[in-house]
Amino acid sequence: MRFRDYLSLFLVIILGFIIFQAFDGTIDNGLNIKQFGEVNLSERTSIHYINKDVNNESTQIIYNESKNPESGSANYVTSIIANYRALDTLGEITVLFIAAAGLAFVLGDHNKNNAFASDASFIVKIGVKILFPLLFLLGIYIIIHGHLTPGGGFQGGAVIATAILLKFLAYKDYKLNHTGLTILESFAGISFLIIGLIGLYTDGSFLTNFLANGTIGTLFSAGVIPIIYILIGIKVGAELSGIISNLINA
Amino acid sequence: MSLSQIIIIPIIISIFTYLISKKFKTAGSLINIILSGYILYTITNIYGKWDILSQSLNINIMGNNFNFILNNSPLAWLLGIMTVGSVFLISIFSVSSQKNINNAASFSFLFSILMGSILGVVFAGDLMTLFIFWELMTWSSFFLISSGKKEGAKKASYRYLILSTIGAYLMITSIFIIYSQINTLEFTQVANYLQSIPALNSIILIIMMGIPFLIKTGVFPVHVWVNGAHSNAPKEFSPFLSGMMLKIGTYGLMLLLYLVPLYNILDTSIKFRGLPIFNYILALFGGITIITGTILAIRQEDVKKLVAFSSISQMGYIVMALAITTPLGFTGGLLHLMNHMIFKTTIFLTMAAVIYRTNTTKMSEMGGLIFRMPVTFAAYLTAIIALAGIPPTNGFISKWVIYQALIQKGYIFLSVAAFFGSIGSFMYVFKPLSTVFLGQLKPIHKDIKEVPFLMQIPMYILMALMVLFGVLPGIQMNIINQIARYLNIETVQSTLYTITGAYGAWNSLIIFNVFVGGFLLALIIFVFAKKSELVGLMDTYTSGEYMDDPEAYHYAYKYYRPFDRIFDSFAAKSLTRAYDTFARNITKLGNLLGKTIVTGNGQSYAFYMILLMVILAFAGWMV
Amino acid sequence: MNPSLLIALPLLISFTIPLFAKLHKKFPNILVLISTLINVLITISLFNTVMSEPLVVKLGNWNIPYGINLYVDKLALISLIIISVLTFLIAIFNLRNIGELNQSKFNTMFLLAFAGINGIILTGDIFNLFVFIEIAAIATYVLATMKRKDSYQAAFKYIVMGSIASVFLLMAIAFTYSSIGSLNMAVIAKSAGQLNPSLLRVITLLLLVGIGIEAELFPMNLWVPEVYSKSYVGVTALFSGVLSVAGIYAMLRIYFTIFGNSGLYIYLTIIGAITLILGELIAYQQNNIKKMLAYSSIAQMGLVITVISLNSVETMQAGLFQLLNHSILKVLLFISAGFMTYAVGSNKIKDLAGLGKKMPIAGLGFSIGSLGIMGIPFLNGFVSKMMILQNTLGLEKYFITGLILLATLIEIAYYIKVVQTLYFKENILKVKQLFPCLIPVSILSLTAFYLGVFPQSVINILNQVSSQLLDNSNYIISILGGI
Amino acid sequence: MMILSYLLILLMIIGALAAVLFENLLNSIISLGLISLIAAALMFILKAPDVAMTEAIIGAGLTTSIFIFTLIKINRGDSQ
Amino acid sequence: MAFLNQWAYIGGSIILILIGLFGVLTRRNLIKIVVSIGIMDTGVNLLLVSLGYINGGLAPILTATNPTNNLNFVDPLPQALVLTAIVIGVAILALALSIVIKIYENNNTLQIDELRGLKL
Repeated sequence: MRFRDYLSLFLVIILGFIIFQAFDGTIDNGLNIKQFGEVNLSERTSIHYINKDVNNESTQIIYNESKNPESGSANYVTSIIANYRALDTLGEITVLFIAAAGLAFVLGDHNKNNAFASDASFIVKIGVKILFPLLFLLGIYIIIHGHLTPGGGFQGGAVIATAILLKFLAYKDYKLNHTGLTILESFAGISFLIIGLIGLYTDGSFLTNFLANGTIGTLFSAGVIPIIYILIGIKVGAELSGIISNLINA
Repeated sequence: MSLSQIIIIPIIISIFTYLISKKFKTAGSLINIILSGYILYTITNIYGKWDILSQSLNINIMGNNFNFILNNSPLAWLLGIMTVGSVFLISIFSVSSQKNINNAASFSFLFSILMGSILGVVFAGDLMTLFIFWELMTWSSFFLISSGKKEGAKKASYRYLILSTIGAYLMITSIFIIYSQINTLEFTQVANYLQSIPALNSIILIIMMGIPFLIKTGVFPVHVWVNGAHSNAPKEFSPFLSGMMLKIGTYGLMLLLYLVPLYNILDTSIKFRGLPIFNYILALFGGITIITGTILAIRQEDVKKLVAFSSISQMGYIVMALAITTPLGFTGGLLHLMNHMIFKTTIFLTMAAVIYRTNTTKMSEMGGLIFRMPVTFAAYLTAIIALAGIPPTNGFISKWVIYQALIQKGYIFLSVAAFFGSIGSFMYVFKPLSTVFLGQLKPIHKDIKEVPFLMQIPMYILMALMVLFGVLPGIQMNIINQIARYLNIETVQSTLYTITGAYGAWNSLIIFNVFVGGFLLALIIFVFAKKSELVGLMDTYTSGEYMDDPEAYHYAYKYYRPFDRIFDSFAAKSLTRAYDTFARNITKLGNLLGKTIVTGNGQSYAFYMILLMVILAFAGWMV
Repeated sequence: MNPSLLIALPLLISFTIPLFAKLHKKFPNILVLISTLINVLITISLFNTVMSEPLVVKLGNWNIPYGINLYVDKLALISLIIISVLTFLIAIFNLRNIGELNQSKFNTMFLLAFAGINGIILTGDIFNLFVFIEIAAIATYVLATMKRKDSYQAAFKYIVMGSIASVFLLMAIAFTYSSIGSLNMAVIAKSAGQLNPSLLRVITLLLLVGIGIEAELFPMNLWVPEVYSKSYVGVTALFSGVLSVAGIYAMLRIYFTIFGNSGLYIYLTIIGAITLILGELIAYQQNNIKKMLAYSSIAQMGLVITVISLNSVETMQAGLFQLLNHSILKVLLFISAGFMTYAVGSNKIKDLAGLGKKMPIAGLGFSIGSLGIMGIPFLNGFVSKMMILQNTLGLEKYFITGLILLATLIEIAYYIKVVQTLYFKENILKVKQLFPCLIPVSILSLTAFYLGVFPQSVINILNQVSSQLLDNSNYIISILGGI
Repeated sequence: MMILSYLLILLMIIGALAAVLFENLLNSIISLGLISLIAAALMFILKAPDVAMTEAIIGAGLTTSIFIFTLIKINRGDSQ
Repeated sequence: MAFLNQWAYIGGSIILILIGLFGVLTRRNLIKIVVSIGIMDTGVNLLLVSLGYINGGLAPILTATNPTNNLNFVDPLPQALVLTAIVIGVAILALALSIVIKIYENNNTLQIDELRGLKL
């Protein structure tokens, strides 16, 4: 290791001490970072997300029974991502869009030679033949049940991208239709924004959940959340697989 | 007739001047003639109407409501009319002299802006107005200088700008310090404030405010810009630069010396022969300036450089005289200020005429132009007679008064400096006379003609003025006494042609008659005596030696060599080099920093980032 | 008009660009023009509303502290107007035929960066701020590689520093949320006073680094000169004139509105002073014009931060006015310099000799820009410089005044060299014919003159802005209601 | 359960050190994937199934594969 | 044990971040630098999640087994944030890697000492 390395090590350690200064909750002067596991939800914002009483008054929410709860998603994380803090998600998919487009731009012209010298073995091909549709379906399932079970647009999209990745691994000259990908991405993004703008038009506020929420816990519930998640799924899947194919064919 | 017009109109007009003279080269100068003529008329009209405050432009600066206060005082009037007059003459001159140069448009554009801003400076009624127009003046003159053809123009103007900017920043700092105390910048109130606070503080403030004026005046430690700027500026601009711009600095000094009476502030502190030490130091600087300017002027081979240094030394006279705050000193300073403006403008105009014809400024490349350009010669002769201070021209009178003032106070060193200066001025003005005009005509200059009539007009006017003021100094004394009364200084008593000094009076009529008689006598002798015969200029006898550099054998080359040898060691240590080294060191420092910090290695950048966090964290704990 | 459109429409249009990029070579560029123009109109339409009272917009109709909210007050509105107008002008500049550049991708990124910058200004939620900073950052990472070939290394440095910064930002957000329990800036501002001081110090330090990247503060700005000099001029102008404004805005929000704790301003003062002096000294000996401008804008950022951190209404207003002038003039400088460098095909200052006569408009633009920055009377730079001097002296901060004067002197020294080279030298190069640069240059120059002669209208607004910035109570009240 | 999580954290830190200190690129990439995987497990223990899923798929799966593709590109460049 | 119980997750994730930072500061290979950035991202994500944990809390999803909202759920908000953060992180990584590839194509090396970054 060079001298610089030792210096940096020293510096990083000091930085660590500085950061740990943030945790000295021992002397109780003012607000501190809560100890691990000692969080009291009632003094945090998210209690309202859990009780779903941000706008309307607090009521007991019961799985499969209570009708039209606020942002009626059984998965609280989903309801936060796709509804309470939808703007973050919009920004997030924008970031992904930028990354995909940027990567395509940086790596420049496609359809040079593939990363892999030769096809994979016969076994792998068969395996992929079987696995690909299953993974694809799994992805779609995760996307659609995003508001009920763990997972959602991102995870499902990623799964779909993984399926595509398998294709690439198996077949040396497997190609994706990039114009199709672009159209998918743009379509998903545009319709996300249009949903938001419809909300602006109907309820006078951008990204409003303007559909009926239905019974919590059922498939057709939670208003626009499933739609948004499907769009996110399409976009994430398209972009991730675009990234992969660009990397492989660059 | 409000003062604001005569300041704003030139600045507005200048744009149209530019646009028009883009098309027609000479139009710019013509417009400037009309403009300055109009303003000349206006200013002559407002003579005597002192103290008409016109708070015209209500521009809002620094977020708090501020309006330009313009104030018409005799002093301002004097400088204003000098400015406009010289602009008028120079525009007449440059109508025909600028036919064949390509940046005529920008010249007339900047020139009229410059006129407007100088008028703004002199008529300013408060410090902020003064400062704003001061800056405008600096910048427009900077661009004028750097539009000079010569190679040194850029460097010289650069030096000029940097020095002026340093000065301007000191000035604005002190202005704002004053402003934060009393919420006004009107001259008289500032003067009262400066007298009310402890002497030390007010001295600091005054020094900060005075340095830009010293820089513009070209006093000794900060004179480095003058010669470069004068010699490299466009030939039409150097007359104005030397004749007027330097005087504006003096105007500022006068404000400090008389409007903010330093002797009131410094009465408490130490004195030197009844003169506050501060004033004495200023006068001392004036004396040093005289000597430096003289010595350096004598060494020059380039005629414009020579005249530039001569104006440095002449400004030394003015500063010295003004610094001795006696009535005589004041009078002498102002007289010399006007006269120097007149004859220095003349000299530079004649030089411009010579350059216009010969396209060179090296004295050793000219000679014998008297046969071709008699009018120019006459003008130059009169001017140098005035500069050397020989009756019956105006130059003598002002120097006489200054000597009176010096002797009255009995300042040995200053008197020595003054006498040295005037002896030296004989030497350095005689050099161009004999080398440029006298001697024999160079073969290459066989067929040059006298400059066109338009360029002669200003010379005639100036010659007339020099003799007129030489004979009737009372004309100048009149306005000077008004100024003295305005600044409540006791006046020097004088009639139309007499001035009463400390030791006896000066009567110019008698002297004039004597000189006319002498002149006639000389003329008769010259006509009837036997003429000398001419030999070829270049057939120097070298006994078969190969002559590698014929110029070196020209009699104009190293004209005063024996004299110069005395001062070689002195001239060797030039302040200019010191300033340049400083600038180079700044570059080196920047280079070093760049190399050490901006290494081009992203990791070290991140490293600095973390380092900064750590440092700041500790700083936070300290505080 | 609803401010959320300021974010939504650019995003929408930038998503559509890839679809229609095939139609015509200039089509994406036209779309960018339209979008920025729309934003200009929206911001101007907001003017009267905001001047009367700040505008708070709920997103998704969720009650304020729980959902995300946008917040537009005078400061935000001014920044928005600056940003959208300047971006519009830069977009006009981009209309020029720019060689092999991939128009579709370039304009998409440009517009996305614009959207991200708008989001930085608008948002009232600290995590949302992070997201938008990331959008702007990543879009600019891509833009930084536009010149192909030699720009990749610069971009990589930018990415490395940027991702460290984003990690720190995220940590700061995590600490904040865990201690205060909300992400809404107003709520944080309300209870920031009760924060454990050492925790507060750590959080602000992390945020300082996280945002200093965008605000071009030393040493987070060390990527700037390389990226500037290696990337395309339109991008550089965006960085220096627009992104830096957003960075400073975020800095102001964090340090003055959210953690309005005067004990922390010493950080800003130190950093600002270092940035100022280093920037000027390094810029002084550059022979590459784009690098010179880059270092000069670094120094300007340092100046602004130094002045602002003195924590009084007057200095704040002076600093904001300086920021406004700097962004106008710097965009003017970059655009005109861009035209000239494009014409001669070189970035060396000495190669620009005599271009002032060959390209009168660009030359005039450059000289007005530099004269403004140097502070000639009747140009906006003069006014802000005077304000800065007066107010720093008024606070009797003589040392800082001295620093600022020294820096300005050096600045004049190197700018004037360029102007002299432009005008007082003869050039031998053949100059290519160009797309007329009249529109952006003339608009910017006229603005500079206008602000120089009649600054009062702007200064009045800035005065209210700075008094609002210095006590965050009205921010809290206008968002959370009278609590 | 707790003990398991502590072990995992320890393992994760070791993996991180390995990833930073290994000279071989492939090893460090693999250990990065390992870190993400452990992190996913920890997140699952912390009752964050969504995040765990995402971290597992994107962090461990896609990121690693992207790295490996990059590596392949570069090695191919070596061979050429 | 109580100490571990309190500090294991938070300390571990912060140590992870610091290790990544160390890597960024010292590794001489561009890909290693990107790897270190990835480590930092993982660490900060884990930190966010662990700051939202509640002892004995449930996963923040209403299911048939834990059907009502007044059960003890862990804080869902940090998890939402982390989802966003992960995606952003992978985006940055992909971009950085593509640039690395380009740098390699141009300079044929990844050692940061051999890359002539432009000075000043």
